[in-house]
Amino acid sequence: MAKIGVFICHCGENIAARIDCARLLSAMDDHPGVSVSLDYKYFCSDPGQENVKKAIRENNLTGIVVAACSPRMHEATFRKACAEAGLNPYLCEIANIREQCSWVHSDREKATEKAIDITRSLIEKVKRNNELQPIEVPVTRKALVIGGGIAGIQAALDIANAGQEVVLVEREPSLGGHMAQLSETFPTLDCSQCIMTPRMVEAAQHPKIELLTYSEIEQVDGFIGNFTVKIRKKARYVDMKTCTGCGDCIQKCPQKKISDEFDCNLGKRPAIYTPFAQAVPNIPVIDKENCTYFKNGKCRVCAKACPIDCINFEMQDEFVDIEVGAIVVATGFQIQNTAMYGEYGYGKYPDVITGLQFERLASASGPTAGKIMRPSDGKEPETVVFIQCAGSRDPSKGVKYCSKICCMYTSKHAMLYAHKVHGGKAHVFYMDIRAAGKGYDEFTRRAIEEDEASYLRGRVSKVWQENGKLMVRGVDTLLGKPVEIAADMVVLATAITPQPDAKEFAKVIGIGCDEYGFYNEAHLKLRPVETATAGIYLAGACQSPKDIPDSVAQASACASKVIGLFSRDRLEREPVIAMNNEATCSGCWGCFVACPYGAIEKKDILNRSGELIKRVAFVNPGLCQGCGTCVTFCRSNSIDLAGFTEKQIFAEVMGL
Amino acid sequence: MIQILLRDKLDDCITRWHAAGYDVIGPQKNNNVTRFAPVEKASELDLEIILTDRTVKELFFPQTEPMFRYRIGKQAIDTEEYLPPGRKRIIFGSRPCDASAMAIDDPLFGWDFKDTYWFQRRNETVMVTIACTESDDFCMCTSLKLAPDSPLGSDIMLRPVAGGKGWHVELLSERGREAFDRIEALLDDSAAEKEPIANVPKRFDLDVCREWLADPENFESHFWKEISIRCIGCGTCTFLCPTCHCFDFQDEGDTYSGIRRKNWDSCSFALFTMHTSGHNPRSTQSSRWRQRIMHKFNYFPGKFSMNSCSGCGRCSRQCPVDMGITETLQEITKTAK
Amino acid sequence: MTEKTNNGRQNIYKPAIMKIVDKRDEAPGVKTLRLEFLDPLDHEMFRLHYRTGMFGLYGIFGEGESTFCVASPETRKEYIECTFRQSGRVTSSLANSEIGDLVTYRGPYGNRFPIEEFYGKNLLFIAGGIALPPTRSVIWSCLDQREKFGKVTIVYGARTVADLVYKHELEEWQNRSDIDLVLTVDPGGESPDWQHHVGFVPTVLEEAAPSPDNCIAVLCGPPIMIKFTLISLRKLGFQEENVYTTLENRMKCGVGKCGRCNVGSVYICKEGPVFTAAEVSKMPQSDL
Amino acid sequence: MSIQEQYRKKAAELLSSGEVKLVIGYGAGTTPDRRRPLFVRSADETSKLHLDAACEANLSGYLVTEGLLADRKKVGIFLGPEGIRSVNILASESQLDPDQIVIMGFNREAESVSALEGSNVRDFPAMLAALKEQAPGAGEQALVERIENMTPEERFTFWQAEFEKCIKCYACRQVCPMCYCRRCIVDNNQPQWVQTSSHTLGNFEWNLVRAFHLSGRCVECGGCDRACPVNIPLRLINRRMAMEVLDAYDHFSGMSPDQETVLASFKKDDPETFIL
Amino acid sequence: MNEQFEPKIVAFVCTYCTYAGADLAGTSRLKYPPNVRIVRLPCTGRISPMFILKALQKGADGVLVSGCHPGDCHFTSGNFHARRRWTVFRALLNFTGIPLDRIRFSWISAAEGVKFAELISSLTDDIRKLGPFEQYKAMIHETETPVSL
Repeated sequence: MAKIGVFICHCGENIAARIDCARLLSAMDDHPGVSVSLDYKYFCSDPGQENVKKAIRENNLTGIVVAACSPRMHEATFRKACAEAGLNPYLCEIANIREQCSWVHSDREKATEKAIDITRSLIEKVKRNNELQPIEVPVTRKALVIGGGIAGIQAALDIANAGQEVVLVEREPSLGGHMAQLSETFPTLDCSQCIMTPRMVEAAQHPKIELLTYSEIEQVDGFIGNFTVKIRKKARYVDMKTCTGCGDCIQKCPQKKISDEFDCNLGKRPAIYTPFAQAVPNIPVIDKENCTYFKNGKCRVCAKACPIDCINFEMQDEFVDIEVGAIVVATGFQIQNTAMYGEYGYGKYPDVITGLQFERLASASGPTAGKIMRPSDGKEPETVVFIQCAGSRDPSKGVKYCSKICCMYTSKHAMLYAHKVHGGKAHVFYMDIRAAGKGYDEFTRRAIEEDEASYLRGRVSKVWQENGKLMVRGVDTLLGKPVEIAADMVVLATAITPQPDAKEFAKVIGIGCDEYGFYNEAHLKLRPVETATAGIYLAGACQSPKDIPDSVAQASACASKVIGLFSRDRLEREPVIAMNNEATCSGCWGCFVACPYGAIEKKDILNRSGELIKRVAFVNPGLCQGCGTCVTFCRSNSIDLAGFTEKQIFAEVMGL
Repeated sequence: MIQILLRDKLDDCITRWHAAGYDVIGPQKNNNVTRFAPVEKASELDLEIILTDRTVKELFFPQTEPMFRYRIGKQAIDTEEYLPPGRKRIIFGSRPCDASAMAIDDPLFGWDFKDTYWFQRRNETVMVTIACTESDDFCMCTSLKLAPDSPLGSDIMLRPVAGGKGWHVELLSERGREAFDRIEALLDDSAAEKEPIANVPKRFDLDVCREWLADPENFESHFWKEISIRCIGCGTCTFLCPTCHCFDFQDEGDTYSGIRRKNWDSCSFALFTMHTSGHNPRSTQSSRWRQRIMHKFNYFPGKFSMNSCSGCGRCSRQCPVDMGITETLQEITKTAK
Repeated sequence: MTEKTNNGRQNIYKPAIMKIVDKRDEAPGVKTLRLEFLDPLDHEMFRLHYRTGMFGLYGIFGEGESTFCVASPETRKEYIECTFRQSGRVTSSLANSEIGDLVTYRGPYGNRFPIEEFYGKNLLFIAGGIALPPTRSVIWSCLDQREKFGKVTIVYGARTVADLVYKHELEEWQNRSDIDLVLTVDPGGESPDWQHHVGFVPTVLEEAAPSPDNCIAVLCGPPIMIKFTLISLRKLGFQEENVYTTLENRMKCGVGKCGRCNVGSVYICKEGPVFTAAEVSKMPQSDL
Repeated sequence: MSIQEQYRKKAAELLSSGEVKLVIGYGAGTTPDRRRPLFVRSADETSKLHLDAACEANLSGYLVTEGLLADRKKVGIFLGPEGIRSVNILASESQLDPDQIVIMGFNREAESVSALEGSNVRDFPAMLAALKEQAPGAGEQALVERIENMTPEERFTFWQAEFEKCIKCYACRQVCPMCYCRRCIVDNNQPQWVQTSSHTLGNFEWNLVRAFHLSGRCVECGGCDRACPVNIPLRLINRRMAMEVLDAYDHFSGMSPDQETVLASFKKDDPETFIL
Repeated sequence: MNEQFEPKIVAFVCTYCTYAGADLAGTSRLKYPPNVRIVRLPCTGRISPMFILKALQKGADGVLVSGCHPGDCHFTSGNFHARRRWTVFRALLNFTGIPLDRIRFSWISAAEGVKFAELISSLTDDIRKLGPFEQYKAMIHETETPVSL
């Protein structure tokens, strides 16, 4: 039988007032396997802990139970004391006789009986505790940041500036993301590109950052500190090493009628192009789909134009494997297609545009060089109607959630319009104005009060064309009257939705996402930048709609998590992890399906001649977080959870 | 003088036995299963059953029996012994095969070391057996050189008289004397024709089988694998066998006290002989079936001069995959010839 | 029914209670416990019945019973020593027991080494690994009446130096002039300061080449070792009738009823565990 | 040609062409009303195969006999709809490769049998879909409802009387194709979750645990019920659990070899009516 | 006068939510009956139906199983798995005659100290009204009784 020490803490009067500690002590004294039982006023005090350590040493104890406050208070304290006395810290259990006994019961007799039961059952548990060693995993000090928008750039820079290596992967030909498309930013109205471009350049030139644009993540394996990532570097057909970015090829390309994605299809671009003038890296790519040579086998005008011969039509996609210790996911968002609002006429009337298209119109580097012009005829619109929540907060047609940034950017649009088109009239249909944020409400007030945007609380029911005007019929719910406005342009504040491939990508990297495809954080309140998969963090709008300051803040938070992780050579984790009995495992893979962390792997058991005998589950200690869901599932009782083994719990229950 | 127990005297008979301090136990159908249980009145008995689903074995060797309770203290262990209830009893209406089976197991439970639980019950029990006048497709006592009216293991033998009005009563042992005396006055001495006993066909040649089994050459024969291929390894045949006697000990209880029990166990179970090292001397179902047959018809007779089988046929009757001793011995008979 | 045949017990399944008075670590996972009877009557029965070679069922209430030999000799019946490897539920509990704890014991059961028949003969003991305990019981039973026997040779091997059990006794035997002790470990199992043989037991035995004349061999070990050692013994000229060994099987009752331990028609628990090699070779080998 | 003849012929072809190494079917039993599992390895033995309404056993359990499919060779087998469902589950739980199984499917009616089209386990989606929609046997359903309508005390008494009879022969487990665990939980003694003694409590625990482990996996072939030597109506528990997973999760076990195990998966909007 | 029946209740709770909620009840000095014995587990996903059976075997008159609200699981989905198991196991218990009034399931967060205290109070009251679980105890008693024949 074991040699158990029981330590009963009076916690001053906190425990002793309601529990007969002397009776508890003598009950424990009589319990089989208890070598020593002591009580003391405050075992958590230094002398109290010394008593514990002394008792462990003198009696060669094989386990201890401290009957005291909640383990959430002092489990760590007493485990440390055990370790200092030479006893494995996991041979310590805490009987919670304060929070869950003395503080909540007034009948001394019954509280004492309960305390005896609790302590006894934990004695039986601790007799079956095993010595455990914290799990150590090495850390590869290199981070992967997926997504080269503002969130990704910020995270990469913060990590790199802390001296750690970063691989920054962007699937478009250039860094920048959505922020590069914006004109001015709220609430300060500073030019988006002016603040963005230096960051892009800094990231590209940073000695600690390896930049992989026009590249995509193919596969992620491994676990915290030890991920292996396969990256596809898509063929650019332009040699990145030699290209100087002179742009001659772009000028000469005969194919100039391709819809420009960066300009939200408001402009045109050639088949060899950079998305925008300030692109980083400033190296063009060939759009294979639209290139005449790839289509017809003839042309090669760009190759002829190139002064240094860096066009290579034979180029193939390349795959690289990299080892990283942490991953920041900053894959951003897309705007929702507004086609489901047939009544708004998007796609039917060229002058019904999205907010992002308006950004391009208002941008100095945009297709109109910053002039607000109607896409249909290039006329300056005299009246513009902005429709908010064109998708957001609409469970029937759009999405249930609020896209968070639309109120602000619509105000900004109204202001930009007022500044650029003197005498122009902006009408904004809104449901609520959500302007929480530093300087935000003031900003919308300015739009209304200084720039005289007319805000109408209500929904738009229909937009139609009449006499060259876009007729907008809505309702002003404050006046309780229908409204009809003849506008020259209608701007829809479309919903922010996850990237189209967000759900599939979540599977690739092994994290969870919600019904829309926004990635799940480990805890919405307390762990908002971590995912349930240790070592993978979330930044920016891939987690939920966010504005720039929030994205940047979250990116920096991610960076601090990564830097924290990289501050050590090895990770130490609580050894509460599952383990599998390979002899009894039948390989039914229920655990594999049930595990929230993908920590179960399939392991081949071979005989001596290398033939497969059977396949069994193997718990990856780096990925397992110790929830025990697999243990409960396992019909043959093959998987068990260290620290809460079947034997321990059985004994605990049978000891009650 | 022929003495007849009339069926309508059965209630009186039971009353007298009760008055003499006997528990009376007989076959009953209860909850979709036929087995032996205490009776108060004759009407509770179901004497038309050819053979109960469950055997009389459980009245001597229960499926699970607490042997003693232990209490683990800090300084001492207390044990409290549980023994059989110690009441005289009459098992009324067992069949000759079941009764024989008890006699067959006596030497096993008594060689050198005597199993108290078995013998106390054996000594307290009077077996009143009813000879069989009917049999079914699985009965095979005659193949075991027993018969539908074998006296082995019985203390009093009842033989049905024609017309079903009662039974010829024959006292077979001293142990049955008191029970017999208690009801002698009830017996009728009018002459009555005995109903002929059942005609149970001989299904295999036991001598041939035993010879074949005794030949060490046949131990590794492919026969065993073939004959047992569909065996699923359950314990039906062993648990329903009146002579199968394997058991296990189990401690059950909580951390501080518990009960050590003697439970039926089965040589069909893969874990029966498994060492903690993982080595299992009888690792395949065919080796386990071989053991069962060998034990019953080769090893046991070698030790105790009796086959460990009384021919009740339950193993074949109840097997979920229609296997059984009969088939195996029939096949051996064929193979050997 | 005689009291005597039931080892003095009405209920053969009821164990005696014994107290652990000493506990030694022998090798990794291998422990020796020395036990003393609490009830003098139980002790008396043990004194009466115990002969070397017999086994017992050692247990802990709540966990069950486990079978192993009595490792102490019949010449020392004040206590019982048992040596076991921690593997299952019962042995783990026994291994975790402390001095002063109570355990259960049933026995002694089984047959014995016919030591009287060994009088005047040379003795060769061969053991491998954890199988020294049964051999050790015979060894001490003979050494305690050393004058009755001729030459005594002990060949003992284990996988590694750490796996050798009873190290202090090996040292004692080493230092005695009336014993030839041959120690060996498997190749690769030696420690830097290992002074003895390196090699498998059969090989080392053949090198030592004890004479089969007037000699009884007692051989205990894992099945594979027994198999090859028997070949070596035959080569050396030993008759199977003069080679004794012990068999182990899973047991529950220990008294020939529960049906587990049979090898062929042989009940290991009653007709064994001690057999001559000649007897073992008659058993169905695949059932071993 | 009767289905028996048709399948004898098919089995003979499969064996003689070497497409399968073994056919598991039914042979004559001890008595005229019994059929027993039959293992046929050569074409000339196929005349021993029977197929008629007496062929009740779900033979799929034999497919997971250790080592049987290890050589990657195919095995032919006679299977009713439940057997096909079991093969689906065994495949979904990685116990066998469904492409190694050549199915000779049959449907059992009151007095006769009819052939089921298809030979791979994926060939029967329509039949399985129809099965899912089909109401269970009326008699059984009535019994389940009778038990449901009892008070808890009556229900407890009912099952206590049933479980009291259990002798822990484990025929229910051994005959069940889903009970393929290398080590059954009842055989784990560290800790001994399920008491192995066959007292009522131990039997109660055993039967509950088995029913739980079969929830969402049982195909209601009735094997356990038929095997039980003391006639415990095990099918009723299994029926009730099948109803539960169908009602709560629209799960009908054995629909395809890719079906997820219902108790290893979840939906965020799974129904919960009872959690406070 | 008979002493009031004091039921024995065993609670299996996850450490992150309900255990913390119980701690909060303590730090808030809420009062509830002392009949419940808590077994702490990492997550409701770790709570096996076997635990409930063993609690009953140990003579529990009632069992409480509790963890984080759906969506709040520290381990993201342990409680979703648990919910399915509970649903199915509960149906099984019900079908075999274990009164569902004796087996409760709840979601109690770390912030719901009041809910914890109230639940324990009402649960204890309810089970006190039901009385001892005599049918189960009779089954336990059988295991401790010598065979009658």
